[in-house]
Amino acid sequence: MKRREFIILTSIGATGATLSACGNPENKLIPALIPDEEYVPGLDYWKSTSCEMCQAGCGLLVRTREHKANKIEGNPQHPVNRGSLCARGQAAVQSLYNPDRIEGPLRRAGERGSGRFENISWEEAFEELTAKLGEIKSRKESVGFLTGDASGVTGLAAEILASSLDNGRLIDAHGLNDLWIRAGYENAYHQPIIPSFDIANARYLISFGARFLETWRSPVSDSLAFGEFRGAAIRGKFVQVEPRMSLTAANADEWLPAAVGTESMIALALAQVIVREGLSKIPIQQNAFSLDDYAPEKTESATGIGAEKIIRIAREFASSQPALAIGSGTSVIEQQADAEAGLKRIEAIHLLNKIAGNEEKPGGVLLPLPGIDPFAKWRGKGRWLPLTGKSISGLSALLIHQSNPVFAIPHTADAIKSVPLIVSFSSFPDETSQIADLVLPDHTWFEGWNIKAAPSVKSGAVVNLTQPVVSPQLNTKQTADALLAVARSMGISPPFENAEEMTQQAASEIAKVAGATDAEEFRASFTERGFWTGKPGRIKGGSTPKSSSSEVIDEVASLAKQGHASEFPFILLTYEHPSLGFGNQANLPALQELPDPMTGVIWGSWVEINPQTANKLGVADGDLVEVETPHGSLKAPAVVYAAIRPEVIAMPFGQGHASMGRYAENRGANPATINPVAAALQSDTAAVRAKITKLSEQAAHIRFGTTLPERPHIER
Amino acid sequence: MDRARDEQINRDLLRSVRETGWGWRIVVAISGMGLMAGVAAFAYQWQEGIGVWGLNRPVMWAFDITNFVFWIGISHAGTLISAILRVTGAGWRRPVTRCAEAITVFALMIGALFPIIHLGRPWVFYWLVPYPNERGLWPNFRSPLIWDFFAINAYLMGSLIYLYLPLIPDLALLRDTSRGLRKRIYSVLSAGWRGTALQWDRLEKAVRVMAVIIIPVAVSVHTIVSWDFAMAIQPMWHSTIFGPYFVAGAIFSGIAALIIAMAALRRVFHLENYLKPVHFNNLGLLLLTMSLIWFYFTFSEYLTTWYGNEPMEKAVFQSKISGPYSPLFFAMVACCFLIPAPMLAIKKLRTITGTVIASACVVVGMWIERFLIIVPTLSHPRLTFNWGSYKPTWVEIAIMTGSFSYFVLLYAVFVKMFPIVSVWEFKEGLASQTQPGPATDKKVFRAASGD
Amino acid sequence: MMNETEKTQKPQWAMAIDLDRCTGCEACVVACRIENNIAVVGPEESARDRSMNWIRIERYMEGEFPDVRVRFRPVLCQHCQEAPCEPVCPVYATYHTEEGLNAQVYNRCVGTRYCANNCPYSVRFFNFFDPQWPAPLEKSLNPEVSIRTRGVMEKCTFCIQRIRKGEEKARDEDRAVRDGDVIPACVGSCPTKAMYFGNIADSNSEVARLARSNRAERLMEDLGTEPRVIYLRKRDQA
Amino acid sequence: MHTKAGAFDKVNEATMAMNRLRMEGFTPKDITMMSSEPLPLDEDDEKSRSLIWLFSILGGILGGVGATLLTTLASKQMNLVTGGMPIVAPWAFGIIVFEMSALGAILAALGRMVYEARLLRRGVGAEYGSVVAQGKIVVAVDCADETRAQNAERVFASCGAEMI
Repeated sequence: MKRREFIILTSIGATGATLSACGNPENKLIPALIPDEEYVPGLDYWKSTSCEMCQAGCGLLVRTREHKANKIEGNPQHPVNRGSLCARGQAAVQSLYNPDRIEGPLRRAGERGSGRFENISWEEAFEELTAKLGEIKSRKESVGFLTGDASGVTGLAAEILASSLDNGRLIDAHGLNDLWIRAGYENAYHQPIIPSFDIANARYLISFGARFLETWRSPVSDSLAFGEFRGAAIRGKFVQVEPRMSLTAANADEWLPAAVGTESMIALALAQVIVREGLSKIPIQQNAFSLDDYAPEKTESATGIGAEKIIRIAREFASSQPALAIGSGTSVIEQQADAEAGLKRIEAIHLLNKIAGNEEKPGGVLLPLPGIDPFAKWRGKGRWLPLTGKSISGLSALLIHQSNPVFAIPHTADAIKSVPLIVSFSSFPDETSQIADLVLPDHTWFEGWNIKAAPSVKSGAVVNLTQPVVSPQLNTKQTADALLAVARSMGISPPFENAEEMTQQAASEIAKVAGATDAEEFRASFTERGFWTGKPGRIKGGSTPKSSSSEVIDEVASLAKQGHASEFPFILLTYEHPSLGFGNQANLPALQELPDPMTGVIWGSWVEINPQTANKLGVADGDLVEVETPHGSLKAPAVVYAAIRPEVIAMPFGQGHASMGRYAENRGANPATINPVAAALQSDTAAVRAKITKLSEQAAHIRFGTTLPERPHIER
Repeated sequence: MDRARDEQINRDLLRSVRETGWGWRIVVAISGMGLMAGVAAFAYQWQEGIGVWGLNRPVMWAFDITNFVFWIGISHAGTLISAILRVTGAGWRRPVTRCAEAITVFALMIGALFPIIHLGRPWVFYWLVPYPNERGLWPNFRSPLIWDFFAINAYLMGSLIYLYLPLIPDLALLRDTSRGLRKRIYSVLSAGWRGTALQWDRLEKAVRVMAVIIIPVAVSVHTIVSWDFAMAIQPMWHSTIFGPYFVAGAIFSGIAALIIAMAALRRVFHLENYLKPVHFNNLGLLLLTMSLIWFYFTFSEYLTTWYGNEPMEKAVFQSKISGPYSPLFFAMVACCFLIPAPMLAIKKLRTITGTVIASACVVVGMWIERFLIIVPTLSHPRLTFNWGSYKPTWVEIAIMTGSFSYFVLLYAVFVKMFPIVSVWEFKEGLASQTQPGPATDKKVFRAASGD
Repeated sequence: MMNETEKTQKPQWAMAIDLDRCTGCEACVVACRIENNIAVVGPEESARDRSMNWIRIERYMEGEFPDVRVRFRPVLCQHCQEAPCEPVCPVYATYHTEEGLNAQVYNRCVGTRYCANNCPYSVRFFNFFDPQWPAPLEKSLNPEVSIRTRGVMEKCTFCIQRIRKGEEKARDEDRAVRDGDVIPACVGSCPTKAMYFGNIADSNSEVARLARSNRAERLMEDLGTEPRVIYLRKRDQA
Repeated sequence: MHTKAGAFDKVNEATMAMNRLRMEGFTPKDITMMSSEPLPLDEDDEKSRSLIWLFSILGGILGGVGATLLTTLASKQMNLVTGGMPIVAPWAFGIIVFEMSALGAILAALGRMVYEARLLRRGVGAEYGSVVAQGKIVVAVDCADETRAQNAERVFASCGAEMI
């Protein structure tokens, strides 16, 4: 970034003597525009931006020197992460400097899927794209825009470009997951909100499958809260209910390995005990559940958790103040193909909060106003659809950005491959870009602009600014800029020149909400700090209509395949990898070599099997097994894992890339191929029936550390 | 003096120097190739990094240090044994000493290479040497590795001198019976030896002094090698028994190596009249003694660990007794005790073949012992999360092969250059036997001939 | 011998880790890798147990289903005051600084690996090969931390580069170092704020306070290594 | 002055020759006896006393002192604390002192032996002919004048020597 260089002095120290000698107060971000001639080599220049490795929206300070970013720290002033940062965020510099980035625009040279491309110029790329879109428009055919950045600049640019076409279809890569979560809370709280939970101040916490220390919603923010929860004068007690012990459950004081899909039964059993013993603080009106059916004595055989334990925990929950129950947004066993039942479960979990009477109280459930949409002023031009089989059917062109559906949701791959024109904006040679006709590589978020609302925190709404910390490293272009350029050549005049202008204008709108008198000053401070936080307000303008939860229910029903227990005796859980996520981070070497905290596995996939089960199947730790579900099968090495129910096997997402650069390719297996519901919902708890067979082949199985009395993989 | 017999002795004992047989050539060719393989493997390691070995975290030492300890152990064959025999005046030692002392020198030379080979950056090995330099940098004299440096140097220097001194009269003999380039070389090496009564007297005195000094040095060398481990606080390393345990093990493996070398020399150079069954019998008895001592030490070592039941020690113990290292452990016990001890104890089996078989077992067993001292401890660090295992690569095996080949090659070349049985000492032994009268007066050359 | 008065004037760096807060999330592990240019060795080398983590989360799983307990413990160089690794080094490549740090001099290291063998905490990592940074990944390297070549040992330095900057800053401001001047990468990243770093010689510092806690323990105290990393036991055990 | 030498087959012949030579007035210094193996002769009281033992003790002391100085001074120069040990660590340095003492003793003994045995000197040893290598015993005697030379020759002849 040559035009703007920000030096930011921060409380995290380590900024160099000359800067601290300026006499500026600490804990304040001091902006300074450093023209090239004033740039001092050997000094650290700290720049603020926002993390886009997940949806949590942590604030970052990036340390740069000689125009190179070399370290990311959490922004100490940012209300979400308060200076802390997770493993993914720490590793993000390796995406900027990834050796396998796509260096410039490409046009397919061989057969589709052959992986042969030729280099073209951006002018050629735009010309070709404009011409093809023009043709499609003239034929009145549909063009799809699939993006993982629907709420950011790309989404708005896509809306603008879509408005220039007659049949533009906007598809949100996170749409299903988003809808699913929203629908759950809407069921529970009868309001279109996503509540936040005051874990820090709770004294009793029951989590139903929410891996809030790893992947759920906002891991850093929740970890900070958990630290306070643990560090408080009266130490909080934490109970985790889930069939397979995750890192989060490992940190619980008590782990209740309830059978898959029975979390809600546990919740209702707890509620039943509290109500029947008259421990509830507030009167419980009759609700959708007939609680007596869920008495712990009646449900213990189904859940696998003894009644005495439930009664004890119920009493503890009722007697601890404040007590809080949180739950994963999804909980569904696919065999039942009953997404509605899953939604009902969220309601059951939150019944406990109602019984505890903790709404809008410290240590309880906070129901914030809906967050700010920075682009509200320019909305209303399109409706975002979730990524489903339906939403990608019948397209003549599909523009794909920040999404890798061929890998992440493999059941959409055939539909995508049948689209005549595929344009990928991927920065990396992922599976989807490999079948594209045109590849127009995006900047990484270290090089581009964006503005987004982060999930609200206790103190209020948060709007994050992502801004360039280094100049573009390769011949890439920010996708929003590219879409606007195409829109202009399609004959419309967008209200913005580029993404930078979009963020600046959006910032001016936020200034109004914030009540800033001087918009210019607000923008300057916003740019320095990289975020704004305050009381949420509504920006005048439209809003993007959201789809209804019925789309989720329909999609799950269409994807689910019945499998019979006699043929598929096990239940497979597929979960988000703590660091590799759903596979988007698989090309970062630091994360590939980061041991999974529970199993120690690095550089590969694994299947967790209970020792009893493994014994029955004759499977030893490290043996290669085949996991088969009604949807297909895959091979992965077994990890004999004590902390999982005997009828359950578990496997993380994240690996199994056929293409995505040297670090990700041909490593492990992708469970999305055998559990499409979980893949589509991006859910940890969508289970599927499965069977396991031991194979005689050797598995590539690498682990860091062991706790076993003798290393099982001595023979390598 | 019997001229004919004298000449016969000269002919027999100098045959190895004078004649070059096919057996010798084949041995040199094979060992030369083995050495080349080892050198090539080391060059590869130098070029690529020590990662071409099978080492890992936590097993940072394995074959390298095993070989180091093994060779230093073998080196205790010669000087120590010959010094003890000399000091105690064991007459049967005469045909044996040089053969043993040569083993010491070559085994030490090879052993001393391993600390260099095993370095991550072998090209800066000289940083371990205390030499004055402009940066004022010195090695850390508190490190057992520096003790090793001093001990091995002292022992190597002492052993070389101890090998050389009794060689001088034989060098003079070679000088006087050869011509051309060889004569010139032997002239230089024999340092003007004339065989005057004064020279004989001083030689005897000097050898006696050496013999007395070299014994504590030899003991200290293997003690210090054992301290490389005993100074560390790792389970089953931090043991006070290690010093004597290692010294006993060293003498044990040293005698075994000596018996094998003697048998080979006897066969190749037809020294049947010089290296007689009685030598093998005596050395076999010594080997039996050492085998018993070895068993005693090993038992003490394992018993205290087992009885103490300290968890970290016990983990290492278990891995050896019943864990992945147990096949090696029981192979070691068989090779060091169960097989050789009965063989050597039964007089009928204590033949040349018998002692050689027992010795071969002992050499293998003692190599395994060193491996089992190093690797199981390292693979079971205190924090069990870091337990590991080890598997050698071809590079380590090639370097080890190279070291064995180098030893054979050095020995073969030595035999080609110098009489492997001390000519004058042998004659002296005969003389003291045939002329008992005056010989009894002499202190050093007290006669007790081997025959 | 070290001048005693001089010694007391120097800050004595120490770390405290609250095991009750630590969740084992491993943010510190990556933070350390990026800050200290720790090489990623790749799958083949990792399979040979050569991956490097100056700080690692040790996981101990006990019991059988359903009564499984898991304990996490971040383990890094304990900066022992009586460090077993130091005297065994033949070339002084590892020694003790006046600030109580266990220093590792990469340039001087010849690679005997003796220090690693004598470290009871297994926190020393050896460069079996030269590290690889496929272009342009080398641009992400921290210019303040040297890249280690093959054949040398490396380990946690308590982020010595940050310590130097913090001390420099305090000196510029003509004051003693205080809490917050030095924040090692792992401490800074910790999402539960389970790690504390500071001058244990200053009895008012947070680490000194925590070191006096009744939950304070040090790893393998019985070995007499006197570690500078203080662990605070989980409160359910206290 | 020239040297006369006689070669003997038997030890007692050579001894006899030497005794007779002495009776002829030759000093032990004039007479040199050379053999290919040490001869079981009586202790020669005229032989100078050997100082090899003394020298080796002195060498040992020298080596020990040198090692003490080396370890102490070098460690003080480095002045680095390792493992909480003192800079000058007698327990550890003692090992080096021991090794260096032994080495000093060995080297001093070697040096003294070389000196006393008159090894490594040019121009001596010409008399040592191939006859010695063949196992004969050579007695050489330095003769100041012709008369003495004749005396020596006579003695040799009488004892059955082969003249060289």
